Amino acid sequence: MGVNDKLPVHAEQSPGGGIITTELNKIFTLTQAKSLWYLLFGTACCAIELMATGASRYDFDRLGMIFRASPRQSDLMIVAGTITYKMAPVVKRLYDQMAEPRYVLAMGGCAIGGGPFHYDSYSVLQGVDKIIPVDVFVPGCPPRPEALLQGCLEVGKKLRTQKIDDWRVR
Amino acid sequence: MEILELAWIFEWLNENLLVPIVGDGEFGILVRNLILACSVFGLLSLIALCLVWWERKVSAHIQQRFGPMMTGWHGILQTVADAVKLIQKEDIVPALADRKVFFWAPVICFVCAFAAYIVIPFGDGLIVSDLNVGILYIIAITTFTIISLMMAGWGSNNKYALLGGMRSAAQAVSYEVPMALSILGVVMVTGSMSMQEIVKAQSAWYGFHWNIFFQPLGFVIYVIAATAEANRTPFDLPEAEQELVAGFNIEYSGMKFAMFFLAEFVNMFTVSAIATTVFLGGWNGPWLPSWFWFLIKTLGMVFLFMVFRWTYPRLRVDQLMEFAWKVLLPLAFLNILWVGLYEEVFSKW
Amino acid sequence: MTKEELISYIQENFSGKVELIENDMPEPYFLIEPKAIVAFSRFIHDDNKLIMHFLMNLSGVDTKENMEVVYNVCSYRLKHRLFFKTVLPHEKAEVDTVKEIWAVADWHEREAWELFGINFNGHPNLTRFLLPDDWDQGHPLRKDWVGRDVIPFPEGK
Amino acid sequence: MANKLHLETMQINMGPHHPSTHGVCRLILTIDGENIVECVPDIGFLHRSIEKICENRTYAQCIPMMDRFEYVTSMMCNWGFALATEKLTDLVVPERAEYLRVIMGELNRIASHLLCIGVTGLDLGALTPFLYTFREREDILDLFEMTCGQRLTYNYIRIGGVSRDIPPEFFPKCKEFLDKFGEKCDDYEKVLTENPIWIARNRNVGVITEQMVYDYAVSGPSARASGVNFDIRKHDPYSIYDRFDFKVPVFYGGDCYDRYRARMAEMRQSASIVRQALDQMPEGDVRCKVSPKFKPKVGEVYSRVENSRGEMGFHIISDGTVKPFRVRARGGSYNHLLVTPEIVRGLKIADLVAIFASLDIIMPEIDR
Repeated sequence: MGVNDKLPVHAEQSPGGGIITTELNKIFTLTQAKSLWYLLFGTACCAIELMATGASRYDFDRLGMIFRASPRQSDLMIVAGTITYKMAPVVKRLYDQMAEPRYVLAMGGCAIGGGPFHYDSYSVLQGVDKIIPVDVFVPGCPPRPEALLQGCLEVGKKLRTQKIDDWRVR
Repeated sequence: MEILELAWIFEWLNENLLVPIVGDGEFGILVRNLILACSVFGLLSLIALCLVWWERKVSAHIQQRFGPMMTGWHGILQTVADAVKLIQKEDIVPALADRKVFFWAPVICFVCAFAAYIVIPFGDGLIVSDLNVGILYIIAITTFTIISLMMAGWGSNNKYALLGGMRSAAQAVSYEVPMALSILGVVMVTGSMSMQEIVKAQSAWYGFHWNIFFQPLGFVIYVIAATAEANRTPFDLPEAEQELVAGFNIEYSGMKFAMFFLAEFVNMFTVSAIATTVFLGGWNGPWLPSWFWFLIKTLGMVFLFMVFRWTYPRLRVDQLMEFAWKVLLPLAFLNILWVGLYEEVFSKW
Repeated sequence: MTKEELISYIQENFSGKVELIENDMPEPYFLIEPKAIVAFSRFIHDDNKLIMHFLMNLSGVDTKENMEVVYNVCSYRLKHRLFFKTVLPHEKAEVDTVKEIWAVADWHEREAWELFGINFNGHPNLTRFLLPDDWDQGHPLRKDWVGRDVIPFPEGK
Repeated sequence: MANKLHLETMQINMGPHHPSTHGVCRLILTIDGENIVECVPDIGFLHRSIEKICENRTYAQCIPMMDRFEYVTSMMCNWGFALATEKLTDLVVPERAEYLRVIMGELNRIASHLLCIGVTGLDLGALTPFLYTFREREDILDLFEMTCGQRLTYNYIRIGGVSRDIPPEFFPKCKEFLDKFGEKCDDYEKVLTENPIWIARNRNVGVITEQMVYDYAVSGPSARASGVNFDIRKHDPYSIYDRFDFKVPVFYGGDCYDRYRARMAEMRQSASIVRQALDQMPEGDVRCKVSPKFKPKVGEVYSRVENSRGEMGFHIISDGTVKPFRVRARGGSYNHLLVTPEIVRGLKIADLVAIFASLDIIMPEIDR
């Protein structure tokens, strides 16, 4: 994975390598947190709220987040909206196409646990964490843009605690 | 004001640092050019980083929002954060992709974007090597980036990328001709193709004898063709987000995508640098040092290209080619006719 | 035309058997046998006193004993509306398609087929389009349908 | 040429995940170079079985379900469902509630048109109008938040009236929005309407003829852009629309450009309706007494409402119990997506994107 898988190994062998990797950890994860490019992936009502968050009043660009249409270049997948059984394989394939280190933010009740369609629905997947690992849940139906921004900052905080070659473990 | 002209630094370094160590034989010239190339490469990548940040701030303020604010003062370090993050990304090569073509596409794009800066005069004497076929060399080199886009389109084995690659080929073919013809008008006036000559020919009237005043049509044609060359809206069809998801760079992630991303901004800077050298009198200008004039004019042109991007919708492929062949080309011939007429008739009075 | 005029006009001019259903809605409600559907639709579509061009809605209904297909039509120019329905046996529900008359019926009928199991003869492509391709639990909107992983709504609140 | 050039069409998925399909719709395109030979829509990616859920809910619980049926103008969905249910009962909605419904419905129509125009600009490459239209939309969402606390799915219009009265500071804020909205519309006109590239991309693209409007029951601004003066507020008036005088803008081009102009003109009409409703609104209570376990008469109704995307019809069959026996909702986009393959044959991919955006197709109405 880019530089991250070779660097820690060589750094540790060199004398005083431990300090280098911890410092490197801080810097690398800080830059990851400061420039999370999110995948433009909205299915239902939360997609409208995602667009409103991208607009001028609650601007995503302030956090350094720009939308990328292709999964290869994005590192945060905001699952905004209801995932039905017909859509589930598509979500799984999109997640697999994303480049490591990748994170998932489940936005809205439907992505967390089926939301208003939890009962009596024969075609809604009860929560996106049944198919892909989710890092941050943002409840609400749809959640307010401030809640979504808070969720993105939470992804940044969680990301700062990880080691840069952590993806092999996960 | 001679001190501020930076040309003397290179002469001084050359005399007492380089020549005694390496000598000015074959090897010496090679080392000298290598150092010059590295300095131009460093300067350009720094400028490209600032352009990326500047584009995001300009677009934000046009759209009444703030743009990057969280990294450094007003998001100054945002592009550094993006670059370092992109280094860490996993480098994915699609399974059925054509590996060699897929690998070499960003490399060619990156190299050609910088190759054009050998002949661009940053200031009085500040030029890597003053070829006497300077402008012809630039027109040849800028088309290489289009070849790399087609390679990217074909190499990533993705239908959208293929469409993006084909579109970039069509666009380049149709906009290369008017661009060359509009520059031909200037070459006719200056009589030589070397960039320094073109700039020196515009230094009359205290440095305001610019070609734009004499060939305004040529300047307009050049700007339109340049937006198409640099793949900027309204001609950004190769990577049209809404139609082709991400156009040719759909399968690129991590460092390869960063090379494409950086090359696009360097291209924009190249195209506006040529515009200033050819039409806006290069580094001519009163009082201020020459390289400062060059920088101001080029950044002005870059700002113009940025404003284009955030105001105009995108053209369709057939409209794009129709506009090039049916409108720009006849106008380019008209411009050459006007320059010929002006040369023969008016300047003789 | 008002409700009474519509009823009288249709009962006189339409050749087939038409049965009126009492309802207090401002538009008349007819019951047509399945065989006469296409003839009735062509009549109300082409007759120059009716010109029912708009097929607003075509919905399948499962009334436990039998299946019904309800059509709502309206005329844009003459500003009047019409309900009519057919009653079909619950197990083998079959009716002719009205796609040639109203092109919009294509998807309405496909949906009724997919969710209710009502078969429309002569429909060009009665294929699955709302449910996932590997759907094997029959027709979900039927009253007697029980889903595998459907969580029932907690009663008694 | 000795042997004939072997030409092949390529099949491409404008798949469920695509920046320009609003929501999740998959268009299977067979293309020859850039020209589209065949376009087959594949829907069902947002089929959330709203109809099955509504059969197991009381009428009051169905209203939030209907919010999610069409989430861009969910006021209209509440209104449509409440109207259909009121026809099955002999409830009399108080005057003030009727006026509140008209105000909220028209404001929601303006917000929906703003979103449509912004996203159409986004799809054609002009990224800036999207930000401008969303700035006005945020003001409208503030008004909604002031009345019912939610920005997108309001659950405000209930059976028998409206959930709560508007706060006193609603009037000045709404008046101030209406005053500045007129010249904001002129701003959008300045940026887009005379833009030569915008005209080149939209003029004569995706022409819907009058016969197609009848065959496919196209309604809403798309029908009014093809010369069919069909607006349910005038054609089959419901609620108190006959007390306001407003024009229905009709254009005769039938292409994307006229649909855009129809939406722009319609927004101004809706603003004038809201202004008139604010002036004529009487005092009084906002909801007649309805118990949550209320049972309508046995019967069947199909009532329709003029939504921003076209005619939205609710077909409710009630068997006298607390829960509806069968609920069938149909939105305007259902027919517009059916028309798309007809009008897109032979055009370019870029035109398909323009047509898709101008027809204002969103997926929940189609998949339910």
